[in-house]
Amino acid sequence: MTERSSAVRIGPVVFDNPVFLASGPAGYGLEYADLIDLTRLGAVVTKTITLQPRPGNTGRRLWETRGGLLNSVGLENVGAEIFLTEKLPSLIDGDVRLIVSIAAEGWEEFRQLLEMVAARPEIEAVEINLSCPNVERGGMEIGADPGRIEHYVKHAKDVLGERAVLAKLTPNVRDVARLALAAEGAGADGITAINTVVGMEMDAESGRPIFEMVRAGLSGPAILPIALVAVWKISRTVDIPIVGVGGISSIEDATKFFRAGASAIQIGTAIFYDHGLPERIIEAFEHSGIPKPFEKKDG
Amino acid sequence: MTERSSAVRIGPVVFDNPVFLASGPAGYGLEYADLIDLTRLGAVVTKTITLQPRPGNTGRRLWETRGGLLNSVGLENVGAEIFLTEKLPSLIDGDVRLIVSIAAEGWEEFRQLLEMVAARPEIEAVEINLSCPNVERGGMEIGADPGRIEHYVKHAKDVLGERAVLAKLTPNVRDVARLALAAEGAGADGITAINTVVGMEMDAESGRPIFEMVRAGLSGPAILPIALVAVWKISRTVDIPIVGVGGISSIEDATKFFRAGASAIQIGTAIFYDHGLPERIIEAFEHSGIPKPFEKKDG
Amino acid sequence: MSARAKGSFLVSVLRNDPLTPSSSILVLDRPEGFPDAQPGQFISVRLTDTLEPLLRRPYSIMDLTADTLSLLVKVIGRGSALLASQKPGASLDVIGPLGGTSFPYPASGKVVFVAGGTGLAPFIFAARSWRSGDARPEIHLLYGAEAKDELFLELIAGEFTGAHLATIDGSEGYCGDVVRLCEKLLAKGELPVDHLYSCGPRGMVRALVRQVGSRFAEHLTSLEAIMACGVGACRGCTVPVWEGERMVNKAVCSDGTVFAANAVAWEEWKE
Amino acid sequence: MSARAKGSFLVSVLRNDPLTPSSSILVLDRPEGFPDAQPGQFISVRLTDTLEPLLRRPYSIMDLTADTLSLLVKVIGRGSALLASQKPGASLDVIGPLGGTSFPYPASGKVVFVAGGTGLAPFIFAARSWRSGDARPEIHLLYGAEAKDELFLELIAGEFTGAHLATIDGSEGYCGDVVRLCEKLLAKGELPVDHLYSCGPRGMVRALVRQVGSRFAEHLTSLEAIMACGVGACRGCTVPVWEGERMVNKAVCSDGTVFAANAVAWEEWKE
Ligand SMILES: Cc1cc2nc3c(=O)[nH]c(=O)nc-3n(C[C@H](O)[C@H](O)[C@H](O)COP(=O)(O)OP(=O)(O)OC[C@H]3O[C@@H](n4cnc5c(N)ncnc54)[C@H](O)[C@@H]3O)c2cc1C
Ligand SMILES: Cc1cc2nc3c(=O)[nH]c(=O)nc-3n(C[C@H](O)[C@H](O)[C@H](O)COP(=O)(O)OP(=O)(O)OC[C@H]3O[C@@H](n4cnc5c(N)ncnc54)[C@H](O)[C@@H]3O)c2cc1C
Ligand SMILES: Cc1cc2nc3c(=O)[nH]c(=O)nc-3n(C[C@H](O)[C@H](O)[C@H](O)COP(=O)(O)O)c2cc1C
Ligand SMILES: Cc1cc2nc3c(=O)[nH]c(=O)nc-3n(C[C@H](O)[C@H](O)[C@H](O)COP(=O)(O)O)c2cc1C
Ligand code: FES
Ligand code: FES
Repeated sequence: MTERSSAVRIGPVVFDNPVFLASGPAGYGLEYADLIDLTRLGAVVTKTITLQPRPGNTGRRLWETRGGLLNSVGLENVGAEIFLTEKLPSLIDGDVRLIVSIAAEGWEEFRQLLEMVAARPEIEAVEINLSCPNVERGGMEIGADPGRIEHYVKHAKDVLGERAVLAKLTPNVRDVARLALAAEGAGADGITAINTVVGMEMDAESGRPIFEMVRAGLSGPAILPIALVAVWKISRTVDIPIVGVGGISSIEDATKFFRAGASAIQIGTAIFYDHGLPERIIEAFEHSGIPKPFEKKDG
Repeated sequence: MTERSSAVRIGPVVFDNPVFLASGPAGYGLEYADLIDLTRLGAVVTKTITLQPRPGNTGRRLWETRGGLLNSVGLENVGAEIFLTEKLPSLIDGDVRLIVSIAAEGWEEFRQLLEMVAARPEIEAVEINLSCPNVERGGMEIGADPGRIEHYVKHAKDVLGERAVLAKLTPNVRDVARLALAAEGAGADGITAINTVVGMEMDAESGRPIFEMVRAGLSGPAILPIALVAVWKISRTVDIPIVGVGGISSIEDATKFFRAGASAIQIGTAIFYDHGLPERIIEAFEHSGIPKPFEKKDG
Repeated sequence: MSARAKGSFLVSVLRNDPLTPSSSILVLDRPEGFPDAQPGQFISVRLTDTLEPLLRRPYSIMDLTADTLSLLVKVIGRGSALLASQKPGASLDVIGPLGGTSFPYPASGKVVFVAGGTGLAPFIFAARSWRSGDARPEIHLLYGAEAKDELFLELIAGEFTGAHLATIDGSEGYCGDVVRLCEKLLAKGELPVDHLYSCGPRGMVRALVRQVGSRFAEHLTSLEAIMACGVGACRGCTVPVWEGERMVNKAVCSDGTVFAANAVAWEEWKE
Repeated sequence: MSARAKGSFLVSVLRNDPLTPSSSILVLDRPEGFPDAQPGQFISVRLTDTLEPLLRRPYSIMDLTADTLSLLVKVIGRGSALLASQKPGASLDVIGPLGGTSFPYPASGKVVFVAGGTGLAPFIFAARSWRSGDARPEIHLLYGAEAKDELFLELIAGEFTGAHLATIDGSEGYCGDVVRLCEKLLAKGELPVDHLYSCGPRGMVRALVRQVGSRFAEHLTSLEAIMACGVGACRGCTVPVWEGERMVNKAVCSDGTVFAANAVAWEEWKE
């Protein structure tokens, strides 16, 4: 494959363009197939898959805030087996470039999940979700610990060989760049930043938290400045490509992430109100080229 | 003084009502005297004072984001001496209830500043700003370290005796409740949460960061869910009163903070667009009482 | 009923007719290529490009003719207020038709509709589209609201075989809630009992299930939930539903909006 | 000029007169109790209660009569677009008059105004209010923009002793920038040299200081900066200014808007 001008390489894998759908909002991609030409995208990052199917959280799952969206979906997903047998083939047959997002509650589960993924050569890239704030276990307490990140990423690289491995990080820590460094050290091919920011909402009238688990994950335009500073800091700390995500709602927003040091971007919440955005960004970049980063070393 | 129904006690000090102006946006309060009846407020928290005058940061200092405001003022202030001789008397003479916000770059400076404050019996309450993200030193690296928080708070209580001491915390950490616990253990009379969230903006066109120091502090409606979860977590960890701050823009928003466990609130960014808000909230609560917290122990 | 292709459309507002002080009917120009739809399906409308509010808002299709697409809009917050203030000539960004299930034509030819508030919308659509077919079902509408001025009386005139109204304050029709009215009519034997279709506040539907559900051979209900994607992707609009012994989370937007009311795990559905 | 009491007002829009394709004059009903103001002072306008955009926007007072308060509004982004779209009858939440300094009546009775773009607004106010006094100063306006259709020609007619125009593209008046025009007129001895008052883009004012500043006995300039509070509290709108050897940060909103142009630390003022 010759690299096009807007192509982006993440480890061993080259994507035609640097505009991806973020994990979660677009499900397995297929649900949006009537509205988005998935084959035009650099990649679709799937909803995070776990070894077993997960029903997700009970109670209310969505709430709008000023400029943002709180969600408490809680990693509802069909589980690895159904994903691999039912969803994956349609995506691959439909010529959709995929990054499969995975997460696990513990080491043994992670190991098994990786084996299943590794057995499918058509999966060329994996994003390890080390950062979901909406689950009791397997989210933050792994993702906030550089030692465990290293452990998980190293094992993933060992098992997945020449597939690309991205580590998706949480912003809910003092220093996200330290986490990125741990992932890079363990052999990650790229860093995805950021997952949602921990927040909550109260129902003023009833006086109760909106969500059963109380806290939820904040996404959307409100968090853009938080995502941008994460990308900036990480890009000044590691040398592997960074995939920027958080609040991107316009071509201009996308540009900011490349300026801050991202090599690719993901769109999440914005597709809910503007599903045409990813394709518009791709066109804009095809036209004017991918925005150059601000001189990386002077930050 | 008999406590009114909407009065709130923080350590040794009783405020007539639980609605304060946050440190910073309203300066020394005096600048807003034509627009806000400062005597109606529970208290005005002053702009953070340092031992020496500080010129603040160079370059652009403000930038609007979706639902939020980034600032990089950098603790510009007139310094302790001018504050105590020029600002404090007019405030006290004008019957404004005050909480003096203080910060220091290091221990020696902190010690001296406290002595100066302690020498003024008319100062009844102090808020230690342990959390400004906009200064090179004296902000986050003290405020993110429970050990140093304990050290600073304990010393402040020792020197200030029966004055109220509040510790103002940063949300830019994994676990803000741990910081609150350290402050409580050291004798703090209350916790103020939160200061601004670290963020940044890029100028998409020029490709440069908007702010000279790159990162800046995010405030306003965008951060409300982040502030609310901080208050919730802290209120389930400590027993001292919590002063909630972050994005409050309506009576309903204020109510949410009391529901989440705050005993008082502060309004910052909202006064820029709605300086009448603090007085409206006070009136609403006088009318309907202070909103009760969600059953505190079940969180 | 299988889902049909959905699309993204810019539609023009043709008319905005006030119905009650807090609601109106928005008649939109049905755009080229907008697929046919079924009662219980909906569209999702973007209300502003200021991103305030951020999300689209779901609205039931109240009528769909060769030329028009109509919505019944009640103002309850900032998004609906924006929608209700659209003027003729304005253009709206909508996706639709959404919803993987809908109210089927009643097999027995007789059906009872129970509607609360704006839950009337899909039933107007059903009445109008089924009436234009060959067979004309016998439709008994039971329709309730708080008070008379919240009943969309203009809308129901002439559409149904029989219409029974209920208001909590007694200002029109039966004084009490629509579930009780249903019980009363059932007791008098005035309703057919094969198909019950309902749409309205959660409390109303739950009460229907408990109090009269067993009297009908079938009870289908169109549910509402806060939505983000509207297409089954985000898993934000789920409702717990029994599949035999197992409780599973179904997406209102794509597995619904129409569910077997008895299968909904009402006790587990907290919001 | 000392600051006068400021206040918070709801003002009605009386007229919105388009001036150029991207700008208009907003004539507001001067509310009861709105204090008198001076050229260089401004008001700060809340544009929406959706909080998008969040902050008020500062606008120079372009005219203040017993009954009206006028603004010159150029659309450059979402806030100004909202303001420029206000219709007669609309009501705006403003605070003002703001600004601790203003352009004083020229001691010598003669003054040169150099304006770029909407920087014209305070000079319209100055010309109109000084003209209504007893003494009538001799005012020479030098006024520049990119092109003819960005010059607010209607506004300047008859207000000044002499008006000299400059456009970058040469479509009206002198072809080039207004600073060069000023140099030329000075060289020909056609301008009085005691007071230079300027208002416009930062680059224009800085070039004035460098290229012609020394020719005038005094150069005062009204500055702009992004603002939040507008009252000197938040320290967001500062500009570095020399006080003797010391550089201090002054707030444009309360220490200005009018500063001695030579005292501004132009090299240090990055934005
Ligand atoms: C399938 C479906 C069909 C509907 N059909 C109609 C109809 O025909 N006529 C009609 O008037 N209304 C209908 N609604 C309800 C309508 O979508 C809500 O009234 C509207 O979204 C409220 O938006 P708001 O901004 O005015 O309220 P807000 O101020 O945002 O919130 C008020 C309440 O509205 C609800 N709400 C908010 N956001 C959403 C969302 N994204 N999706 C769903 N509910 C939300 C919440 O319960 C919230 O507490 C339907 C809803 C669904 C799910
Ligand atoms: C003292 C003063 C007097 C002014 N007088 C006039 C006038 O008479 N007529 C006129 O047309 N314009 C005037 N302006 C400029 C006017 O305030 C800006 O054009 C307006 O704020 C832009 O808002 P926006 O939302 O359209 O732009 P945005 O889309 O928000 O931003 C575009 C640019 O506008 C500037 N800007 C944004 N927010 C602010 C803010 N809060 N304060 C200041 N600048 C900001 C920034 O440079 C930004 O890059 C004045 C500004 C100041 C400070
Ligand atoms: C409804 C929803 C579900 C999400 N699910 C996942 C998920 O399964 N795995 C994951 O890594 N991130 C998930 N995210 C986070 C997004 O991938 C993204 O990191 C975050 O929303 C910030 O980007 P945005 O502001 O563009 O949405 C989810 C976000 C939303 C809003
Ligand atoms: C312009 C500005 C200046 C601020 N200065 C200070 C300060 O000096 N000391 C401090 O403790 N917090 C400062 N803050 C933070 C506020 O007190 C408050 O914690 C934060 O803005 C969140 O509240 P809000 O969203 O209501 O503004 C400042 C905030 C702003 C916007
Ligand atoms: S709204 Fe996204 S799954 Fe229903
Ligand atoms: S805008 Fe706040 S000090 Fe000038």
